[in-house]
Amino acid sequence: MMKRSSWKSLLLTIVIGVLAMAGTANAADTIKIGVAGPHTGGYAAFGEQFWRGAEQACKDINAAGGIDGKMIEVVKADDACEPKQAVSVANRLMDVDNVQAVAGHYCSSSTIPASEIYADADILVMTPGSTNPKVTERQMKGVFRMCGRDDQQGAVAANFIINTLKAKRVAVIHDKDSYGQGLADAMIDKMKALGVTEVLYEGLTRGEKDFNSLVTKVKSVKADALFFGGLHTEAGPLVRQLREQGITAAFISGDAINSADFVTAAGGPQYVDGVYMTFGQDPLTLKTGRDVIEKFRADGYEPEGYTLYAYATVQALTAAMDATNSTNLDKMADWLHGNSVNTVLGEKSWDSKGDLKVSDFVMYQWDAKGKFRQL
Amino acid sequence: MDIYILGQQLLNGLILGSIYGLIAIGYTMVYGIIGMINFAHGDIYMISAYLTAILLSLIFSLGITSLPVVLLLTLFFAMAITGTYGWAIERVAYRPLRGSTRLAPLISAIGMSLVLQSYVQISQGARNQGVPILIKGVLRLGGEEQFVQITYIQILIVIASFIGMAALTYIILRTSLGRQCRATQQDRKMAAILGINTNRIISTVFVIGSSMAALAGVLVTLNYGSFDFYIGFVIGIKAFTAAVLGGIGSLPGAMLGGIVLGMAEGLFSGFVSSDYKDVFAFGLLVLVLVFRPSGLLGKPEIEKV
Amino acid sequence: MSVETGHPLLSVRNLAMRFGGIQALADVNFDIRQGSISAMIGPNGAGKTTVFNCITGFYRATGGSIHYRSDSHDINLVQVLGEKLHLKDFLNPPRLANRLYYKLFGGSHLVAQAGVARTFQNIRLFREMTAIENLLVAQHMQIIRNPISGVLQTPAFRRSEQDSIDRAHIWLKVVGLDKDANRLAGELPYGHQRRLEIARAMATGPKLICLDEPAAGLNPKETEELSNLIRLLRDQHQVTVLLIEHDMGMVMDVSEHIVVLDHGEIIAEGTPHEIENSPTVLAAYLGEDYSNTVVAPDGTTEESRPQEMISA
Amino acid sequence: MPIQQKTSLRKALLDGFWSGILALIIFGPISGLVLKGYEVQNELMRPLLIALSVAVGRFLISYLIQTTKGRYYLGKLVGKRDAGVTVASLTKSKYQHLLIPVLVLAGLSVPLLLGKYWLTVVILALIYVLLGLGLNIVVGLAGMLDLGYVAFYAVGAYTLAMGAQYFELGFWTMLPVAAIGAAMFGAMLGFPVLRMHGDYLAIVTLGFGEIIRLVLNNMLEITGGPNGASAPSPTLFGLEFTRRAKQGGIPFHEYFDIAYSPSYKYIFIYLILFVVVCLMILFVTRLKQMPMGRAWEALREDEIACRSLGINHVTVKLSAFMMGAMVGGIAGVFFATYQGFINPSSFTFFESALILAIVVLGGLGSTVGVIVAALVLTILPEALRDFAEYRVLLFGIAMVLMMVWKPRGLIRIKRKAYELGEPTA
Repeated sequence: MMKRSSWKSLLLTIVIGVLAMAGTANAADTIKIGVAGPHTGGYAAFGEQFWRGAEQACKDINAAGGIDGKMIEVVKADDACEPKQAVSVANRLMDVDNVQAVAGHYCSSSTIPASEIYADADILVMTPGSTNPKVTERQMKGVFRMCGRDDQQGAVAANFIINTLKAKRVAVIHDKDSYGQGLADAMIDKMKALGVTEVLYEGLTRGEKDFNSLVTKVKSVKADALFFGGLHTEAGPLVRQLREQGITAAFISGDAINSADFVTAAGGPQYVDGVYMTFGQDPLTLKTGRDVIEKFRADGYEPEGYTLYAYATVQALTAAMDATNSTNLDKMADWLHGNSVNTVLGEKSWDSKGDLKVSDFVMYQWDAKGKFRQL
Repeated sequence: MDIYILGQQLLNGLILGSIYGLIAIGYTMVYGIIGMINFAHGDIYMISAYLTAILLSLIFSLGITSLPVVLLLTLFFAMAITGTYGWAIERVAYRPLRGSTRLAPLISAIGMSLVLQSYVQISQGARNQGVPILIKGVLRLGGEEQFVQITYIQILIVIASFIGMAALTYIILRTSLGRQCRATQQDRKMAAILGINTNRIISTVFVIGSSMAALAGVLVTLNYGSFDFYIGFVIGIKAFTAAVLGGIGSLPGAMLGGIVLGMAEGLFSGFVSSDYKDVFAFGLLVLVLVFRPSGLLGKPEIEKV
Repeated sequence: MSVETGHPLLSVRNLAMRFGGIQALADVNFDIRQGSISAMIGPNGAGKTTVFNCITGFYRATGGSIHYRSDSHDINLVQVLGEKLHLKDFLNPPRLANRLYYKLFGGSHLVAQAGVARTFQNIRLFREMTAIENLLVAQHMQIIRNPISGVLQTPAFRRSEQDSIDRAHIWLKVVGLDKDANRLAGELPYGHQRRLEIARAMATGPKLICLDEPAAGLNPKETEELSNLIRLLRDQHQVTVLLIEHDMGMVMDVSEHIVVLDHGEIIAEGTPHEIENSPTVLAAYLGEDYSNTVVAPDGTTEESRPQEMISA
Repeated sequence: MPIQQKTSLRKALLDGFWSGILALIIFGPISGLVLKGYEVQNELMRPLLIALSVAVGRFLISYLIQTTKGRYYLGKLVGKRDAGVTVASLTKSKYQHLLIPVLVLAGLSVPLLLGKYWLTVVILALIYVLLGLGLNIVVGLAGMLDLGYVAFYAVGAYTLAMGAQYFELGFWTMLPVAAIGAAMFGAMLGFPVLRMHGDYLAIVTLGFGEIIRLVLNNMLEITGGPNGASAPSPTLFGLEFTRRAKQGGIPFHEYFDIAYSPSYKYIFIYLILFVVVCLMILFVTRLKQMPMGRAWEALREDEIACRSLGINHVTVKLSAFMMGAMVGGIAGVFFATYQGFINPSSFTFFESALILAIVVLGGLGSTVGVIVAALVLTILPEALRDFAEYRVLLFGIAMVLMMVWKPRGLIRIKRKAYELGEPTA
């Protein structure tokens, strides 16, 4: 049956496996925190933000003496925003890296399957960026988030569109992904409660750049406001093509366009002028955040998007470990439910589901210089 | 139905279709000559987008501001460098596989596509990148409120794609290089016996195909203004679909396939649902192939018994 | 000789074939008698292979009929390929149903299943399969091919497999290839490949076997053996043989009935002796098409012709 | 005898020089000039280093292959490029019949040797073995290029999830349902397109794969769209492997009164999967020696000859397509149950490409090859995790290198030899 060459190949496989296993030694005197996010594939930019934030937090905490003298260590895990890889890295974090807590997963579709594995291993997970309500709606004790929920965010956006902008004809576009579509649906729900029905509801394909047909369609329904649920990579070309076709409707989007890359993606600051977005309280306005931001800038890195969320997540996890003096899921979860943590993003506390008690979504507006400010 | 909206949607489809067509030409040429699907072609296009931004910034820093000069220099260098990419990829990943199974180069191409993507991601970062607006201006037909419009850069794209297609068709049909290409395509062994350096011809085709991707890359990047390391994948699959729709191996077919696909997508997403536009596009492809098994302009395959 | 005694196994009537604007076959009529060895000759481009392809179901004739009468049934080989639908069919539901059925499920395989086997001008063996496997595939339609009994290896299935292996072995012996049973077909010498292809066609259990230039590329000794093989097939295995051949020596030697084709029409038909002395045939051969070839008075050509590259 | 030739230093130097220049052109702009907004940042040392190493590498290779020893090794490499098929010898080695039991025992003992993480990696690898075996039927045996195989994988996975969601059916009921469903689906998709040839078939199947994914993504009300759907775990006669019972049964660890471990679920899935893979290997091996499998291979070799032998090429192709689809569906069920959650992003074109790579790398048609390739291609990316963002790059390079090294696959195909006694008839 088997020839010699097939034996050789089999041997190769085994050697690869053994090498990989051997490469993971374990040090007991550090506390390990897994940082999971996409580092390859189309969402890699967000994984980088996570990692930068978590790494800096780790450095700062260790510089301040660690947790009871124990140093913390962050472990990078790449899930490429694929459920398959998310499950794999989750198991790896549990089994090979033996982390004591996880800050992680960006895509909700990664966080959901991975959190099952963390729960099985009695490990607490806090996501800096998964905003889909389903993440915390599954009655799992050890799942927290550092960010708001799409429904909260959508409600803020809907209020703003209807009550402040007084828009009557609202077009809604999403990117057919769990974040974008979830946000768009949440916005529509709230808008309907306020008595306005959308005039257009369409999905676009992630990774494409040409939305001209969609834009012409927006034009044909004579919308006076356009809400987009999706990421800056699509929001940029969309708003540019909107303006190029002479449509002046207000453009409103969610927290995922909060990045200088949005301006690049739009092809220049003149196109993002006037764009509204929902986002958490600006860390720059908080006293706690300023020092940290300065540290990032000193390294030549602009802490944008989820960088500070990841930073705050590591802060919250270590705070819980510090206070309970353990890495036990139950103890940590109970503590987080009952106490608040002073993070780079301000004072944070969690409700029984693991969501932030206070959703601090507010509206921002971009200006012609490519900067945004709170309204 | 609003005539302006319809007109605009047709125009949108035409522009998108021209872009597909430009990239599809590369697929179709490579397929024509060695019968392989070059999955790395979309990533060559992506590389050329990065080159556009890099070259523009270099040229501006040299103090050249005359728009035509900037444009031509960018185009020239981008095409030259991507041409080198095409040559090197063929040399490294495909040539050693010549004469083995038909599927081996296909897998090698998929591997190459991964390599190019992650190479760019590692060197340039995962972030979105962009280029400043170079060509401003728009042509509008109609009144203040109602109009059909096309920007200058979009006009340039449509013109360039047709010129590109026509020039290549001319080269293939009329020049000595073209004759050697066609000979190599029909019977590589015989062509080699007749003294044609088939390896060189195949390399040349890769270089030409890649430069066409660069032509598309430069113009499209200037049009949309932004890109990332992942753009090659989606547009690559679409362009390949266009090439097959038009009849793979046929240059005018690639253009026609691109425009049909672009129009179909544009009109469907404009008037029916943009959620299902890709379903519609692929459905159209299946339907065309069921009734015309060699695509719109492809030569029907004769079964030799 | 049983030429005169057998009834017509195959009757070709008014066969016409048109490729685009080119009329490849105009109005071809001939019969093949059961148990005979017949040959079809004619200059290059005369339409011999086209007739062959029509008979074996690889081309759908544009006109006429090919009736195949074996002991049990009489079928029109043109019809089973799935004819074009006519407007009139919609008035005649059974006819329409029949045509639709063949349109969906018809094809050249039905011709082969009826009992017409063939070989090809440019050998078409399953090159990466062994010789014996080639013969096993040929018996596909005669053995148990239910996947479930195969996976479970039921006794009936095993018996059927063993039978087919035995039959394959017999055929390999007939063509003298039993030593090569477990060699890859593509690695066999050319002459062996030719014989294997004939064995493969015979393994389908045909009534009529059509050989497309079986002697092309063989040396005189191998051609001689081939002639003997063809006779043996007819005499011991009760099969009717129809062949296309350019080697006039072999044609005259082996066949009992010859059809001469030129420009898509039959120009002569008869026994080898009649054909030899037919002025029309000589004219066709020595005319514009074959002026460079000398046909000896006995009909053999002196120059071995290069193999036709493109089928007529 | 190799002809003694003087090694030319000059030629090697020139080769090295030109490859260095070429590498500079290729790597220069992309890795040397990093975009920062609309400006570029000078990182030109990087391409210089790359170009230098390329030049040195090329020089060394160019120089070494001119030496006798170099030519010897080159000859060894090139010499392997012979036909990919051989025929097995009739005489079997002594240990042959021992081999399979040993392998099965080794396979069964895997959960004891590996930790949970590597166990999950092996489960994933086995799922890819299944996928590879299934696609191998379509591509390797029947010779139809299918770039949308992931469609059937998705159908299997979603059948399990949807069955659990809407009809409350468990793993064991849905396993055969998914297999049959996927096969039916294969027949439905296959029938109109099987008359197409080669690459047209490839692009149409690619289109089908994309259509399935898009439809799953768009039908939010039914499939959950991008939010995905959860899938149940397998149970052992009603015993569940979760910490708390979810499907109305009793948790395994409570029933046996042992401590809970998350590994139990994976061990159980692994064991079922292992048995299924073994059965599938047996199934495929037998198929190959059955009329159906022989007809598939014959069809790959020459469709026209098949028709001349009375084989209905459409039904034979359809049977291959359905059989492949069925195996894909089964793999999908295991994927969904292992994952516990599925969404359309697991069923992209890249997945189809990976499965195809397994089949081609395995050696088109070789069962052992598929197994080895599946193990290599799934374990390799996990093993490369320590290289972080270089992982995909290395994986791509490995794919190209393996193809160049062995274009006909890792394993050469061995055809069965038939023993011929004296015929009885």
